[in-house]
Amino acid sequence: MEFHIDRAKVLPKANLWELLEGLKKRYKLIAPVKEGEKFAFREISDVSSVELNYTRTILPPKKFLLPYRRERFSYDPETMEFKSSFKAEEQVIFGIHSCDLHGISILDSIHLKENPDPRYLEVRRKTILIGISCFPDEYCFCLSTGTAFPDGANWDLFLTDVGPDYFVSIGSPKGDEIVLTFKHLFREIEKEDLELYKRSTAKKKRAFNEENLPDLERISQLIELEYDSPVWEEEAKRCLGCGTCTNTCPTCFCYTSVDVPDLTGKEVKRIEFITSCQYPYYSLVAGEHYFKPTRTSRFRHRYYHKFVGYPYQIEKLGCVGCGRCTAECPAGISMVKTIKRLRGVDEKELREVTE
Amino acid sequence: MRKELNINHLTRVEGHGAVDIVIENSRLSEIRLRFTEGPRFFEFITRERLYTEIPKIVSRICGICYVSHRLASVFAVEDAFGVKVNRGIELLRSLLTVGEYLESHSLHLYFLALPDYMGYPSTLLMAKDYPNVVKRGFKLKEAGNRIMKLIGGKTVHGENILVGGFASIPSQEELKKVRRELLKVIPEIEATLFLFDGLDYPDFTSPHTLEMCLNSPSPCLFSSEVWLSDGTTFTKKEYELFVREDVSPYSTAKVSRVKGEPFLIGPLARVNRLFKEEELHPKVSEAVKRLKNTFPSKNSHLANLARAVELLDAAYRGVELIEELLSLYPFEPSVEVNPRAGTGFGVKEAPRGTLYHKYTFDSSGRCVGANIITPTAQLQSVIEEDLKAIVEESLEAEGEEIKKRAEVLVRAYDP
Amino acid sequence: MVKVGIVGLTGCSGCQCEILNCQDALLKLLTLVDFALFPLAKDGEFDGELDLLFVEGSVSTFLDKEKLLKLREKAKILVAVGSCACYGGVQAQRNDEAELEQMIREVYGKWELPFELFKPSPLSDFVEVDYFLPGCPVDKKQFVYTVASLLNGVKPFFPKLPVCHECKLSENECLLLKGVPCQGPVSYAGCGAPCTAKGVGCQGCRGDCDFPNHQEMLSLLTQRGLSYEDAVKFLKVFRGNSFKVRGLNEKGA
Amino acid sequence: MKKSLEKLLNKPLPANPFLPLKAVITDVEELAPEHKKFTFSFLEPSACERWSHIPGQFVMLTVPKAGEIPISICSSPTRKGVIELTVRKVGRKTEVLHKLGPGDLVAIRGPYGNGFPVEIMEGHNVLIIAGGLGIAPLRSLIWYILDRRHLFKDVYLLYGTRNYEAVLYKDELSRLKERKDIKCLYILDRVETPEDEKWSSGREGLITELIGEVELEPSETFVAVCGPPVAYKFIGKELLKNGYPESQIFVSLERKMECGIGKCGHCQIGYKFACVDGPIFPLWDTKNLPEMI
Ligand SMILES: Cc1cc2nc3c(=O)[nH]c(=O)nc-3n(C[C@H](O)[C@H](O)[C@H](O)COP(=O)(O)OP(=O)(O)OC[C@H]3O[C@@H](n4cnc5c(N)ncnc54)[C@H](O)[C@@H]3O)c2cc1C
Ligand code: SF4
Ligand code: SF4
Ligand code: SF4
Repeated sequence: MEFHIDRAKVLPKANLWELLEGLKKRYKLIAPVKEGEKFAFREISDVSSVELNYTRTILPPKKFLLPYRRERFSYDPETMEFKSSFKAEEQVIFGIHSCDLHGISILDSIHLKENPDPRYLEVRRKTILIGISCFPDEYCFCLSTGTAFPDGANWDLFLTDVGPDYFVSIGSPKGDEIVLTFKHLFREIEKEDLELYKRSTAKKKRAFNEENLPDLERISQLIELEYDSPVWEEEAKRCLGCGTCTNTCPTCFCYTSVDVPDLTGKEVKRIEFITSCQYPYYSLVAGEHYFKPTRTSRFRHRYYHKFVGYPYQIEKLGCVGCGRCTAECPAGISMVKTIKRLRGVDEKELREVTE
Repeated sequence: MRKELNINHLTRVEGHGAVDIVIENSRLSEIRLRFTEGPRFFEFITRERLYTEIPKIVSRICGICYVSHRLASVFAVEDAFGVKVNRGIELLRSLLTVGEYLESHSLHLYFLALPDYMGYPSTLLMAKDYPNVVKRGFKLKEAGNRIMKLIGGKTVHGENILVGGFASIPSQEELKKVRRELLKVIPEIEATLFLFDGLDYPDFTSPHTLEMCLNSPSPCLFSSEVWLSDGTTFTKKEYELFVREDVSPYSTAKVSRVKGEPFLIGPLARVNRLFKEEELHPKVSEAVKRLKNTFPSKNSHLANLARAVELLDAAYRGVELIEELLSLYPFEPSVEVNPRAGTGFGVKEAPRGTLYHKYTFDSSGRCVGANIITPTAQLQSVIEEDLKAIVEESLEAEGEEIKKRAEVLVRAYDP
Repeated sequence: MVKVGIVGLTGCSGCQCEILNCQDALLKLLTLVDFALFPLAKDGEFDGELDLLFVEGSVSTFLDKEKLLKLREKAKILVAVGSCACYGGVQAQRNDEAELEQMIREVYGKWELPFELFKPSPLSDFVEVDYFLPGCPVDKKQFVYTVASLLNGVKPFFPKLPVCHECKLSENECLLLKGVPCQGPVSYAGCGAPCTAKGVGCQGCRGDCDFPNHQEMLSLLTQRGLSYEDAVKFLKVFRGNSFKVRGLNEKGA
Repeated sequence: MKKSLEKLLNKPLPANPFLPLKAVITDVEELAPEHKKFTFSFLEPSACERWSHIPGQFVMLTVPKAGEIPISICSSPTRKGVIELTVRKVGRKTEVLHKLGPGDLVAIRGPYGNGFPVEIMEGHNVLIIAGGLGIAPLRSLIWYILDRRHLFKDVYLLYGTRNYEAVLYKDELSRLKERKDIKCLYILDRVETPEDEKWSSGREGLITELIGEVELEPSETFVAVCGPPVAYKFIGKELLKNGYPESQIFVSLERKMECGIGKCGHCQIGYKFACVDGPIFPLWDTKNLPEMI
């Protein structure tokens, strides 16, 4: 019996490089590369530098959709004529992990639903997202946030490593087009492939260590009920307020805008730069009044926004469990541990329960 | 009749200086060069600090020749701890010096000295009439800045110049780019050389008899041996035996003498030595043959031309350094440093002259004593001698003219 | 034409040098302003009113002080440029550790000097300063932005973000996590984090960010091999004149 | 791809919501020290026609060279063709604005925010409580109500300021005192000069003192409050003490804002955004929105 599904294909691993070469010829190709001990999404000039087995990049691929510093407009202060120099490029972001795809999905909700931002929409349309499967390390907790697997939400292709091949799920007509363009590199699915695919999924699930996973059941309620918990202050004591947690987060989107006049005063640029709720000025209004005056209030706000704010605004958790905020925190503050402490489960106890 | 001439603020010099001249009955009765800049207690603030902090702190002695201060202190610390760096690190340090010379010398030539000879109060104001000359000044400076930024991290006070080497080193591609840029500015430097050869320097013979610099064919290459024009050489450990410092009765800088004499240091001394010892870089030698001025010279104003000669030397050295560096890749960016109790010495040719750092550390690597002798301090007495001579030659002239001549002279030293 | 002054007190001239490195801006400015007073690059004394005055360096001598007071009277807007002018600079790092007399003795070997000195101090100890542009040296982009804003009659905007902000957004590997002492989390950004990009920890040359958490910074530094004392000294190199470990961050707790 | 996303991605590009409209300052009135009222008109006549807003809404005003600031609209939508904004000089951008005069160009986008629930308020009593600059957005509401007076039952205005000098819209508010269809109670922090005396009839103290004097049936009354952040706690407490239902008390909140349309994040109050979910919030929300007041 011939086995056939249209929504997926198989890409033998050896063919991947040719696919990347092909993509690079047609689009700006962005993919993870190794830098020092860490990884980063970069525009690729040599496909052999693409890193397939990476854990997490320092910054999420968000930076290619929402640059950290961008010009909203420039204007002539005499005539008040506004000009936008915004240009979107056709690009492929290759090698995105499931959590980051979900992160993009959250950005989609924020920038495309209410008051859609045409700039984001244009970039988003011109961006092809190709995901790749991954295995968790000690910081990942996407299993808890429900983002460990791509759920067909917003990507074009997704490659699952099934041993000798990639099982390629097709998520959009654009994804389909790519498969068609590079037909010769793909083959049809056979029954065994599907088996392997299922197995790899199960394997990823098993790779999580219970100890590293927070319990996110009714998390909004937990955060609200524990609003006055001493845990916040205890954790915040160690917080440097450096903003690394939000700057590296795939779902954080806050920015500040400033008008920058040039020397002659003939042109003013309105610049938006990414910022963080962990910075005191973030909530500063006239009269030197800080709405989040203490380190504790700023620290708590991040959790509050992720677990209460996002669900209210866009009906999704604001955290996709990528672990960046924990892995990159210079003070070693862990999101998972804070949540566990709020739940009142300390690690020793937890071990006793599981043993 | 008594005439007092005061230059309260020397302009277009990096530090703060003043000159007081007293002429009585048409005879010079008193002359003083005063450095009025506040002391910054470097020998004090380095105390109790870990050796890792030293280069960073002393970097701030001078924002124009910070590479030299940093390196001299690094040499001293490494000397104290018995650290030997690898060839790659040494070459990168030399390349940094190339950057420093390009920036410092072109800053001095184009922005501090040139207006004197072109009749403008400032190079910036020359931009309208001579845009290309001004742009060339900026371009050369920029070439030096790029090298310092690439290796050190910043154009001024780059923090990546450390005891034991560097935290990270440039890639081969980046170095190749620097080489291309250096090759591109060589014609600009040659133009500079001829520009400064053609200037109308006042006729002047400095009364000094002694000149001093490190025994090395280029200020971008390092040496621990000091050369004196009377034939003496000594090592960096003996520096304080030869160069004696005294607190000046009127200047915040200390005054130094060698064998009781004022002595010349800096570009003119260095270039004079190269000519005497016939050690000029062959390519520079070719260019220099075409100049109308000749070295060795005792005309202090020719320090400016000497700077231009050194610019050319720096560019050629830079290209050669990069070539050797590229052949060494990959190499370790730093070597291990294990502090131990002891004293170390470091000497280096800073753009304006020889520089000396000495530190003593306790066993945990904290500084317990420091001595730093800067070019400015060493230049004080020779400049004063020169001033005396030039004022005596000019006694007939108007007060303003005397002041002007004195200023141009001091500026040639770039104190 | 707008009259601009750039002068140095006691410092290394590095900031003025950095200003001279702003080639494009300077060439443009030449047609827009009159650099009435710029002793490093221009002759002539100027005694008139200045619209915009940039002062580099700390106040360490009687002469510095006189000059500063006089200039303040002439200047409509006074901008402190560089960490010496803003905080006192490296030369002020041990102000709290010794008396002036001891400092002078250690350097000059004697106490009586022909000039009057005091401990290196920031400009704001003597005059009102309108804007502060710290950094050792000052950052070129910030300088140009400040000039552009002020020429346009707008105050420049400087949120005091920590250096980590610029460091992380440049996607550098975090040095503290690699075990390298870095002051990024408590230092005022604006430099673009050039040091951490080279793998050198931030040295804190721009002073404190808003509500710095010095306590945690110190404990992180001690975990990275510095003794508590050395860690304090490390933080003090550029903030010696204002640094107090306890009590500085009441608002931050 | 999910249907919802497909739909979003396939929509035609929307107009750029950040693009403001050119407007010209037609009048500037100095209301009190540091407080000026600016009147604007759009350059494009059709934009004037199209403009409408709800009392309590705000605009993002571009102050040339300085930046954008959120400012409440203090004119009433019932008076077509003009936009009035009252601005206090507090910092970088407002300083520059205060230097502008008639004929100068600016740019405006909006209106943004939810505004007061005026339609629900119809048929009820309205109690308006203003502290200091808080009178600005409430002025819009006052005129809205007075211009459609028949739709509302009894109306009260309580207004507290530092002293007479700081009173905004002095003439206008004096005339309101004369009117029969609105009851005005004014109070000052300090009564020192004869003018102070005259303005508040000698009343000195906090605005909360006035609440007890309002003769309205609380359950039949909607309350609109705007004032400095610190005042809300006390005013809220006093209102509740007097029996006004939490769900009928509306406060206008101020936060830092950079976009006005829920993108920049600065204005978050708990899980809500002041710009799109506010700036008008029922007092009931204070229970759910930590850090609200
Ligand atoms: C919905 C809303 C309505 C407002 N209505 C009025 C009004 O009718 N009249 C009036 O005078 N003011 C009003 N404000 C406040 C006004 O926006 C700020 O005073 C103004 O933005 C300050 O700008 P600045 O540049 O002069 O001050 P800055 O120099 O930038 O700072 C002064 C202070 O204002 C704060 N601030 C800066 N930017 C903003 C911002 N975008 N939003 C809020 N605070 C900011 C700063 O944190 C700082 O504490 C309103 C604010 C909001 C959010
Ligand atoms: S909150 Fe932390 S773990 Fe969650 S998505 Fe953001 S960076 Fe990742
Ligand atoms: S390297 Fe330093 S500045 Fe950069 S993120 Fe880490 S702690 Fe912050
Ligand atoms: S990273 Fe730190 S030391 Fe380096 S320039 Fe910036 S503030 Fe100064």
